[in-house]
Amino acid sequence: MTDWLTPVEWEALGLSAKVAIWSVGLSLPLAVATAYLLTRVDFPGRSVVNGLIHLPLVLPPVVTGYLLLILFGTKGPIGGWLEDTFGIVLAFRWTGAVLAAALMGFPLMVRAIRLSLEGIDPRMESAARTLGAGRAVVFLTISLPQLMPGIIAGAILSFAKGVGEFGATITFVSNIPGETRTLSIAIYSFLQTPTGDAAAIRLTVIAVVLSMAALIASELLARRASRRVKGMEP
Amino acid sequence: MTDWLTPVEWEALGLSAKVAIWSVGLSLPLAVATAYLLTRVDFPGRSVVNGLIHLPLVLPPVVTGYLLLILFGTKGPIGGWLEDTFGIVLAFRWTGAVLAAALMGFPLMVRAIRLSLEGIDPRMESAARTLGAGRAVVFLTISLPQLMPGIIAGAILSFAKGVGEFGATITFVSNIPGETRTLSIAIYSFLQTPTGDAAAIRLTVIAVVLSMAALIASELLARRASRRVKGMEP
Amino acid sequence: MSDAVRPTPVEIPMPLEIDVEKRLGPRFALSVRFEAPGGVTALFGRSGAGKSSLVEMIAGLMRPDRGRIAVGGRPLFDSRAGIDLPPEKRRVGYVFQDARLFPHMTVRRNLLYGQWAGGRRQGAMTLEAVCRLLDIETLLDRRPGALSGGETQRVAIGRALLSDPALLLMDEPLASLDAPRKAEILPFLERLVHETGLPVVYVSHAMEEVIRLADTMALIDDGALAAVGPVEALTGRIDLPLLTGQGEAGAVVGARVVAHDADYALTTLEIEGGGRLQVALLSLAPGTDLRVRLRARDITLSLAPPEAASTLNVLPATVREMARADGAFVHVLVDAGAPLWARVTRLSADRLALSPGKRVHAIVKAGAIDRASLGGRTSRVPGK
Amino acid sequence: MSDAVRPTPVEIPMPLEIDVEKRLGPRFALSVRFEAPGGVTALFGRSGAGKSSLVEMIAGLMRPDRGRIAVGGRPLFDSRAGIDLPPEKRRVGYVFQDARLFPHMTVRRNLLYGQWAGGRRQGAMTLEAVCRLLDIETLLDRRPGALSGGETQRVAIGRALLSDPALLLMDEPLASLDAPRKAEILPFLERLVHETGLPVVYVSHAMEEVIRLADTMALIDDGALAAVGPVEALTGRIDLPLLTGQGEAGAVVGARVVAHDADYALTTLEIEGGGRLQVALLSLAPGTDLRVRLRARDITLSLAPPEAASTLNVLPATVREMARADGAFVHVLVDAGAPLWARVTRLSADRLALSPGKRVHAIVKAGAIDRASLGGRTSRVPGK
Amino acid sequence: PMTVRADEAPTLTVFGAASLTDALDAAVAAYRDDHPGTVRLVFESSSTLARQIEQGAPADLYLSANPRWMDYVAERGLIDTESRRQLLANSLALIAPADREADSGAADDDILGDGDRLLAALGGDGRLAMGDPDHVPAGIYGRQALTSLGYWAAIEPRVARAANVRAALALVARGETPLGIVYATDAAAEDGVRTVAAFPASSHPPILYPAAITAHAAADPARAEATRRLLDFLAGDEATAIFARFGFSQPKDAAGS
Ligand SMILES: Nc1ncnc2c1ncn2[C@@H]1O[C@H](COP(=O)(O)OP(=O)(O)OP(=O)(O)O)[C@@H](O)[C@H]1O
Ligand SMILES: Nc1ncnc2c1ncn2[C@@H]1O[C@H](COP(=O)(O)OP(=O)(O)OP(=O)(O)O)[C@@H](O)[C@H]1O
Ligand SMILES: [Mg+2]
Ligand SMILES: [Mg+2]
Repeated sequence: MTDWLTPVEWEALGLSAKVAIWSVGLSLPLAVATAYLLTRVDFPGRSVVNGLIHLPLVLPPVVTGYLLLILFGTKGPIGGWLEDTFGIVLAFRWTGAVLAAALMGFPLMVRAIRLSLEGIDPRMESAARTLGAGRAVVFLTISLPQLMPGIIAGAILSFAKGVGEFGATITFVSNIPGETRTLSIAIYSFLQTPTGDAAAIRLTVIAVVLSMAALIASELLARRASRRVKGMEP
Repeated sequence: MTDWLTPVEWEALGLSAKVAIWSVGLSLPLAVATAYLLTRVDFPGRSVVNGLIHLPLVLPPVVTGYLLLILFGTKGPIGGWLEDTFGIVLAFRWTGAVLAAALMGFPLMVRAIRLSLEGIDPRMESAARTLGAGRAVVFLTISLPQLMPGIIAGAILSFAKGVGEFGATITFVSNIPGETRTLSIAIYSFLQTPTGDAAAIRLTVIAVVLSMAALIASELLARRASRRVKGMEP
Repeated sequence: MSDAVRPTPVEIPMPLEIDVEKRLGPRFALSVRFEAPGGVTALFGRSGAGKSSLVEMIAGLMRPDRGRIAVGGRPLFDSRAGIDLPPEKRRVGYVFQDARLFPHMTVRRNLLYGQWAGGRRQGAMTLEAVCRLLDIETLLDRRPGALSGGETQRVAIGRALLSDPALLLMDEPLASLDAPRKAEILPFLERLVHETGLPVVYVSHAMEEVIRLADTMALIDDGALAAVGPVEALTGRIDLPLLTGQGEAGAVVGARVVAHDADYALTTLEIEGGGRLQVALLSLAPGTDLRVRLRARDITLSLAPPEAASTLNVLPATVREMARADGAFVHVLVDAGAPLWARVTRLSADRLALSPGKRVHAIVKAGAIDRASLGGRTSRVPGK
Repeated sequence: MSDAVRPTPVEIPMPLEIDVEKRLGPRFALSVRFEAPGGVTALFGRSGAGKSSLVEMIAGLMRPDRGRIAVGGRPLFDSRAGIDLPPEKRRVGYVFQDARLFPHMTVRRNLLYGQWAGGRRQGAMTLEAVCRLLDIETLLDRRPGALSGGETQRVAIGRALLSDPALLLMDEPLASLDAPRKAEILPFLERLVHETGLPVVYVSHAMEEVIRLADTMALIDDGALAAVGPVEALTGRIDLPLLTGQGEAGAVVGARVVAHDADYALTTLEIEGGGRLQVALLSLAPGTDLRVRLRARDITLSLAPPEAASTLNVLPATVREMARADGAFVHVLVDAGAPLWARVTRLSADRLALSPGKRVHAIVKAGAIDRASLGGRTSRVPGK
Repeated sequence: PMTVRADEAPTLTVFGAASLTDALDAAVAAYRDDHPGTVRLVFESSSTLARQIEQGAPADLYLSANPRWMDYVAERGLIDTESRRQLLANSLALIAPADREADSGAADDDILGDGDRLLAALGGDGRLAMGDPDHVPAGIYGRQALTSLGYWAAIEPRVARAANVRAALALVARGETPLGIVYATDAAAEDGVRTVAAFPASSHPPILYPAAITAHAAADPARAEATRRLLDFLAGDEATAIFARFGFSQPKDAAGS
């Protein structure tokens, strides 16, 4: 059963899945909040925030990785503070890989959610408010369910990005077997060695299968969510 | 006026802009068509197509670059055919960088457009058909304008990705000054030398400014488009 | 009924054939089959009966499970012959129950969409004429988002009218319009329909509108056809309270304009059978045929002709039939040349000893016959 | 008018104060100021007059540029005092002109949203009662997407009713419902309103509904208040054709149930001034006060009392005033104890030589007074 | 020196230049056979590894493909300079796709002697694949070699600058470029290419792989001790033989020739 993969490959697969899932899970609420802020609230510095969010997309991943390393490394200002205060270490740990993946996927997620958010009919929200629901409850019961297609699309983009990310990750948390050596990094490493092609191809196939599974699941969810949002019978 | 950048930097900036704009421009119609197919038409192999589109996101860019090299290189099956038939050469040309950027941005674009497409009210389309408009005209006059928020979001994501892309690009078309040496590749090169930090930072700032300009323009467009789609007064 | 009053089927250019079956949900299926001789066909029935679904099938937006839909002999759908014209080929002008204006276009663009994108000709009406009729000139450059309910509905009507339809489908087009506005639009529709012979399928819950416009009425109940026939026949049937709630039943009789009295602003009509009625002045030439609806509740029966009363219209009549209506009232069918229904209390019926064969006088107030009860009917353009 | 027939302002628990100004577009501004003594306040006016906008401001969904809105003395908005309660704090039950059901929830969830998410109490009505009233039990597990127009509207009404409102805002709630359905829902609303004293703002283009439900009527014309007052007063004003098109004008008089005649299914009413009318049996206890609308077009004037005719209601009266209505007709105000309007042709008026002071008989058919003309009015629960 | 018990032995982390991957894997496998403790191998470009060490990466031993990045960390006090030594050496090779015969039979042996010949071998529009001479070590050596051979200026416009030496190798192996410059070790490992000519060692500075114990390891005596043992092993005969199998030579050979 487990034979088709070597332990090292299993390790990379598991790590990739773990990193991608955590990064999606952790960044999702933040992405929803950010999208909401950017779409609905007119605060000063909005375009700066918007720009910052898109940075990981614009910059070569290596640059993002270096920035992470400088800020979140054990000697970095934020990394040092996190370690002193909460004992959280990101540099050269899988948690750092989660941070890198989350950051790289963040603009994709925020964009998708914003698109859905812009499509929401504000008349439904005002109807809910006349029925006694405050802003927060309206958001949870009316807006959020209608955001589902965007959230699912954002999550799958971010998950795929999390699986595929390596530039920022390898720069930030390096390529440490069992800790930060995700599928992508492993594939990259194998490509760097003269004899690694076969292994690289194997791992590539695994990465593709993993992402396809997530993709198909998300498509089903998204279709159901979109039918619901349109008020169609289930 | 032109002093703040060296000629080499200007060259990289211009090339990045050229590559990003061409990649967005060329992939947009294809992305719209693909999104339409995936959302509205139930053809066999739909999930395969969907999966293929997401591949560039899932795979480490270097792998994508290798695949491009294998398929679109002068010795590759598609590259050879393109050269023989149309005289189009992609390998080591900026056109190849366009292909790489377009491919990497494609899943982002398709997703954004799909999200908008799923939000379109089919009742408007049927109303248009009773007024005599055939499927194609309905698409152009009813669906497409309502797709604008998604198209703009997809375009900006793809543009940003085009500016930031380097893994697949450098692997596919290498780093040829004036031809394929985009900002990202230049930044990467500088980061690889112990003394290159200052130049890397300069170029990073340029890339950020370029993308921010595009971003702000797109935000304005998107806001107008979204107001239009909602039927609000201009 | 004389041919002069009701045009014969030969004159009617665009008969409508409907025969559809469609399952809509686990609990609801539609199965309706009827033919209407053209003109205006009203679909009447309770909420959820299946009227809108039927209209959508005619428009080609919903596909029947099986059946046939044809207009003027031209099949739009025929499951056996494998015909299913796409909506854009059916040349219908559809006023949707929910308007469906295009949000991203100005009102003007919406109105002209049929001509601009649908390749429809200019048709019988100009933009200016439609705007004037519907009072939407000032809205032309606005977008639909912030229009009021009635404005939205008026633009939707205009859009359908301007698409040069060969068949007009109107699903409660006047539902959220004020009475004066209705009073402007109805005569226009009436004229349009009668001058061009354009067949119309009209869904409405308002009896006045149906009386006024419709030639044929199809009663839909829970997905099935409950009754179909000429409006005159159906509105005269007091066994169909479904139709009207109550108090709206009555007879529709053919009539002809005989004379005008300019001083008193009165028009004299001669109804079938020769009886005469005086009504408020009509701008119809003498000799014009029209349809008068006399509601049962507006007719008083008297044994002696009334004296010194403010009623002008007294028709000698004979009681034909007594039908119990509800607790207090009895519907009495009298023959005044034309058959008329009167709704009187049982107490009065007993006091007057009404029974079949009894000679009475049917008293109709001139004021009770207002424009809403008059179905215009001018000579039709045959063919087209 | 006696206090027994119209409750005095003291008895009315929830007066409504409206004083708002709002610019909506380059061409349209709303500026309306009136007070209503509570009960049902009808907003009447042509399409685009600003009715829905006014209702949105009461609900807190649109912010007036300045002004004050208060219900029962409780300010919902006051630009000077800086008060602007958010919509969820206003405890309104809003039936939107465009329904606005939540597409992603089942009908049941929609109905219970106020209780489930809005923290509203169960209120006066249970889900079962509302479903039965609106006949939507079978829809409970469906989603709103494929509901018919009328079904959608009924669910929207149910949702507002179930949110335990302190003020009900209804924007054309019955517009796309069939007559029988309206006939079921109207008496219910009537009872609800009169039993609980719940203030209601009601927008409608249908005169019957307004007559039936409303205590106060505010006429909005192009963003401004054209007239406001008790329904009786406004519907009696024949200078407001805006109201009704034509033919709907008439008097509304207070009346009291005197006796029932079970055999003939008739109820005898005593109107103000002591005149008696026989109408179809009402299920109201003797002594109950109510409101009867006598449309001008349903009243015949005669010099002699009619003999051997099917009319039961003859009221001796004196002509007070002659007002020209339109070409053929003249409106005659007669005093039959209560003031009544009769609409007669000029020809008849001349023949009868009608002029102020002349003694006449006003003849009202029992059948002309149907349920739609009776505004129920039972003793109100004071306070609440 | 087997006094340290396995469970007490610190886990060592080796930061190695990517081009060492296979060879170092094999050498460390041999080390593990008779030494306690765990050794983790982390491969990346020398530059990235250097910056990560600068940011506090838990590396114990750094093997750079390039003295410049070793200098970079040395300047910042991140290594125990005492322990720095030249561990390995490499050489450059001119390669061509294995399946392609050289355009002219005469080319092969002294193709490097003449820039025109090299250009001719590239054909009308062929390129010379090599690591980016701006930053990739193999590319830098390649440029130095061609410069000293006297025709860099002529060749430069025809260079396809790859992101790393493996990418250059792949370009040649795929037949995208008719020629390329890579390390001899890479040329030996890839079946898709054949070596056309070896660059004379004199044409470029010696290609050296310096190694050093990091300051992080040096700070902890036990860790420093264990790391030193590993470094000694890698410099020892057994490891040298293994490295030789992968085409690496010893620095003294490179320096001596
Ligand atoms: N944002 C806006 N810009 C311009 N005009 C507006 C705007 N919002 C509303 N209006 C106009 O204000 C007027 C009042 O609208 P409202 O919806 O209140 O009308 P209404 O009385 O409810 O009409 P109906 O009976 O047709 O529903 C309309 O003419 C509408 O077009
Ligand atoms: N997809 C569906 N699933 C289940 N029931 C459906 C579906 N589509 C329509 N129906 C039901 O079919 C019935 C007919 O709907 P339709 O819209 O034709 O009614 P209608 O006669 O136009 O009513 P109204 O006067 O209220 O507009 C309704 O009861 C509706 O709920
Ligand atoms: Mg309907
Ligand atoms: Mg309105």
